[in-house]
Amino acid sequence: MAIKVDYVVRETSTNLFRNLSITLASILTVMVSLFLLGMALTVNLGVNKATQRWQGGIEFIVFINPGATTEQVGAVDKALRESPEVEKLTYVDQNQAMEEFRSLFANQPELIDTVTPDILPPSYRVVPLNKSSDTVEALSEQYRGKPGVKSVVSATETIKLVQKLSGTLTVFMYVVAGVLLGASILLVLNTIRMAMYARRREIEVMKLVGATNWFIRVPFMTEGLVQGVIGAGLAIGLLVLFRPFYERIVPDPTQFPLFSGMVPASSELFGIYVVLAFIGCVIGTIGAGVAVTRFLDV
Amino acid sequence: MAIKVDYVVRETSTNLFRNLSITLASILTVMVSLFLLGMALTVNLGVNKATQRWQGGIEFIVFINPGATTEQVGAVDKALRESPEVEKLTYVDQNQAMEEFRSLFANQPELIDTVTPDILPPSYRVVPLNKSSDTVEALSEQYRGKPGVKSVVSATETIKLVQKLSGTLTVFMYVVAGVLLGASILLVLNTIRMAMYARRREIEVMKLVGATNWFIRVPFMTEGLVQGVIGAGLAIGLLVLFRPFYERIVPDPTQFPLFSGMVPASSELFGIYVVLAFIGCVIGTIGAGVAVTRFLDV
Amino acid sequence: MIKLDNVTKVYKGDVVALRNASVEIAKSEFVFLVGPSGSGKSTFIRLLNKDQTPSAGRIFVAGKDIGELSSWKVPYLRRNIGTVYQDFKLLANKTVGENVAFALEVIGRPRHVIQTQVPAILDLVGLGNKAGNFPHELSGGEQQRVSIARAFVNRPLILLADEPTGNLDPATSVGIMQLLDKINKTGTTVIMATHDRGIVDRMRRRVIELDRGEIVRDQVRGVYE
Amino acid sequence: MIKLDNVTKVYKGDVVALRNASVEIAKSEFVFLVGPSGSGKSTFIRLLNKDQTPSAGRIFVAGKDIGELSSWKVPYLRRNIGTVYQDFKLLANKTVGENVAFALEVIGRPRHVIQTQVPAILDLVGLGNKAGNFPHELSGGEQQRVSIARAFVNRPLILLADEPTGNLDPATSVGIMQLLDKINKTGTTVIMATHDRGIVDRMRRRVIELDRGEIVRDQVRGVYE
Ligand SMILES: Nc1ncnc2c1ncn2[C@@H]1O[C@H](COP(=O)(O)OP(=O)(O)OP(=O)(O)O)[C@@H](O)[C@H]1O
Ligand SMILES: Nc1ncnc2c1ncn2[C@@H]1O[C@H](COP(=O)(O)OP(=O)(O)OP(=O)(O)O)[C@@H](O)[C@H]1O
Ligand SMILES: [Mg+2]
Ligand SMILES: [Mg+2]
Repeated sequence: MAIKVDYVVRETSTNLFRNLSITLASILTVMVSLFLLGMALTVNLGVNKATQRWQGGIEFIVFINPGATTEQVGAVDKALRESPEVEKLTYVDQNQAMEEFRSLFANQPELIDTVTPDILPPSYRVVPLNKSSDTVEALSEQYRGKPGVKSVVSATETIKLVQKLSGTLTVFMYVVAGVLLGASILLVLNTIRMAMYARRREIEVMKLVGATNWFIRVPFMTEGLVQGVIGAGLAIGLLVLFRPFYERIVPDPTQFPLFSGMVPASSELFGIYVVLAFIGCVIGTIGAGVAVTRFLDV
Repeated sequence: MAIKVDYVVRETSTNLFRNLSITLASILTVMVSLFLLGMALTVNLGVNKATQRWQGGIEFIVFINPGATTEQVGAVDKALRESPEVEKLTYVDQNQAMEEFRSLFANQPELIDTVTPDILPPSYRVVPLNKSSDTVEALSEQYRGKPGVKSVVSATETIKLVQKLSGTLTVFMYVVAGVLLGASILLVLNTIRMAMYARRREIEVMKLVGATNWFIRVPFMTEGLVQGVIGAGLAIGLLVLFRPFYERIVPDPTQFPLFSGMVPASSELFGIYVVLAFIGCVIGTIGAGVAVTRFLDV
Repeated sequence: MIKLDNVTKVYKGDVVALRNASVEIAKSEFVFLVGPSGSGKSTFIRLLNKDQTPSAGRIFVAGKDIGELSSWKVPYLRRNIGTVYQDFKLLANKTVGENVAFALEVIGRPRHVIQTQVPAILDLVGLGNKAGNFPHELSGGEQQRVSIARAFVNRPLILLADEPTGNLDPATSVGIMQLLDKINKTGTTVIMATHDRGIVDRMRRRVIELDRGEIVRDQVRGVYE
Repeated sequence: MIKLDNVTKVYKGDVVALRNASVEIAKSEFVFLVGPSGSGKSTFIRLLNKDQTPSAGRIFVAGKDIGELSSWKVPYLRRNIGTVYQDFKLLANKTVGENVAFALEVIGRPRHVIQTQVPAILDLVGLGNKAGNFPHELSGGEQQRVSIARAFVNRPLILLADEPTGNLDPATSVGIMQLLDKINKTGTTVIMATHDRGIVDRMRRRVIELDRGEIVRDQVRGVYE
């Protein structure tokens, strides 16, 4: 049986407005949980980008002069490869360096345009066997000043700390966001259930007059969906509003150059927004779906 | 008119169980918001403790040898006081140092017992006029190795970063916790309102039979209070459970000595728990109070 | 006991349910309220326990102007007036026994009084075996009798009954009328709205007839029409 | 049209509301269901539209065993059966007009049909001016007439009426009975539970009498007792 659209629209909006305050509460919770999730995703993205060179235990990087001769490079290469203290070695050529640069400065396209791969230094990323700071220091010192080597950069205490803290922080935010997501599903579910409970006599009467279960269900389901979607929309709106603020609280890149990559680009954020919108729909649908099924089957 | 206790208990528990799922949702939200608030308070407490020596722009500390002669101390004192580059100078004597030590290691009383004020070095906390790292370095270098000076310690990049990040982080957590607290008041309010709405016919009938407003209200108010209290209890329980985990994610003090103070002592946590329990009661009472007032006055 | 002084009740949409009604009812009187559907009988009854407020005029119950009653005193007024509503108004989440007991709990009667009076009154209306059932588990007539039991259980001074036999068969109706008569004889003022010609004609009590909100007849020992 | 085959209905708590009832009702018949309060009249009616299911026995409506009906087909059964419930069962959050229209919306009638039929049927029961009111703004008898209008608005094959005149004065009752008679003459089977001796005795139709769940009398052109 075709349910008329205007009937559904009418019923849904009546219900939404009748229980305005509880509807608001569940929209708010959806919003907060999705906002938190969005923040966690953003921070995570930023930190991963900012520290991408340093992932996987890399303790120092040997940058090669772009103008170095093949022999010079060969010597450095050989020395690194044959060193018994190096556990793992990765070579990043100029094109890969360009890739990295591009992603690090995705929010500053004007910067990317001024750079071509041939001015970027290729580099060796070194994971040493022994990670204590003294031996790392001694090892990296061996390559500093070698012919063809532009510079040797070690992972600082700061970088390690940022990785650790932000790792902890994002896990924490994911957990909180996850709990809140659970809470919001529960809440949408309950809003709908309460709405149905408050109208249980009405529903009983509708059934006695010959309404099918779907005829009764659909407006309630739309109600849940609307709550999820509005909640997600508000969360995205908040994230957009919050972005300048976030960019401001990221430690000043001139003071901490490490953080220049922590400000994500619009395209990356857009991906996050799409994910949030999708989750909003899912929350609404699941919440309402469970509510109507459980209620009408009794 | 005296309302009988057994009547209130009976009605309240019936209501709580009748709407079990919505009751759970609002208890959960109260729990999450209070948990977050508790975490924020804990982290804040820890960071403040860990960085207390470095607050207010202090850039380096000159520790005096406990065995230094009066003349040696006088010379250092004079040099610091007369330096045109020092903006502010604070002297911390051995007793104050002991205080600081006590609060920093409040969670390790065995350590406190082994220390007496006379083995702790007194120190000068220096706020320089010019905060750029080069001049700070040069200035602090002047005192290193002077007679009577035990050591000179500068605020590292790490300390500054931790202060900045944790400041940002706790503000962020306070904001989220605040929003969630608002949401939980709204939620308790709405749970009670929905309960009253679902039972509006009953309430109308009760009034027609001669029940006073308070006779009708009290069970609903108790319901709100119970939700707030249970939510706070769960949040405190979670914080207790979470404590070992939190102590584990605090960066390893042997690697980052700065963080030894970030693990709060039980007595400090107890204060936080009391605050949370109180807030739980307030949430429940306000939520339910507003709900019953607004509903019955119509 | 009860006095209406030029009372008018206009509902929203200009429905005049009662127009310039002036009536005096003495203590211990038994009054039938008759008239076609929509003539204002229920309105008349609901004005007396302040379920509705008049648009004009004054209403006195036990010598007091109930229009002047502050709102926190209304429950105390209602405890002296037992009401059988046309739609019963039972508490859906309480059993029959609890519904009747509620009227006693509200006025703070001790538990042992409740435990003896409730079964007694339920037996009186023939529902001794339904005390543990919920209202939706009862037949229409049974629900109506629960409503009567609740209205009378705390021995009010005034009993308002809005078509208390509308859902009852003639035999049960006779039983209920005998009960109301007995209640009336103990000194309770009874006002009963009804459509039942047989009952009115048999009892021959004071009859007030309403038509489109106006009192068109007030007759001692009257008949239905 | 309707056939009960040895039907028994036992509610929880061993209340036997209907015991071994076997009845056959032909198309276009008009049947009165009488009996004292609690004798099983409402149960009889609620079994026919599957609001209740029998504990034993089989029920056929329009040739189909409704006990075999899968649950998603029940709404379609109910659309062919109009029911006037003893407690009206109106939708509290819809106006009178919307309540009646709902029975048409449910079966997907186009809007223009709804807009002509609803006012027509409301006029027929004398409530043309109350279409915009909510049920709680109506008198008891007016609510009852809304319920009758809703039950009949989609011209069902069968009309079940549970004490449709319980809240109506004698004059209005006569009007409603004339309406039911007219509906019956158009071919609709009408089953009506009632306490109203006058109506039964005047109409002289088939009377089925229940007593404590048993059919004690089934009489063509019968009287109330
Ligand atoms: N709350 C309300 N809002 C608007 N109109 C109302 C309200 N209550 C009653 N009415 C109207 O007032 C008039 C009188 O209603 P009342 O219930 O007093 O009639 P009644 O004599 O009890 O009728 P019945 O015998 O059908 O119960 C009716 O026309 C009714 O529609
Ligand atoms: N849902 C139920 N659960 C338990 N018992 C019920 C239920 N519904 C009805 N009964 C009982 O079944 C018996 C028959 O009820 P029914 O409603 O059929 O009577 P009735 O003839 O319509 O009476 P009335 O004239 O008072 O409306 C009654 O004793 C009633 O208490
Ligand atoms: Mg009435
Ligand atoms: Mg019945």
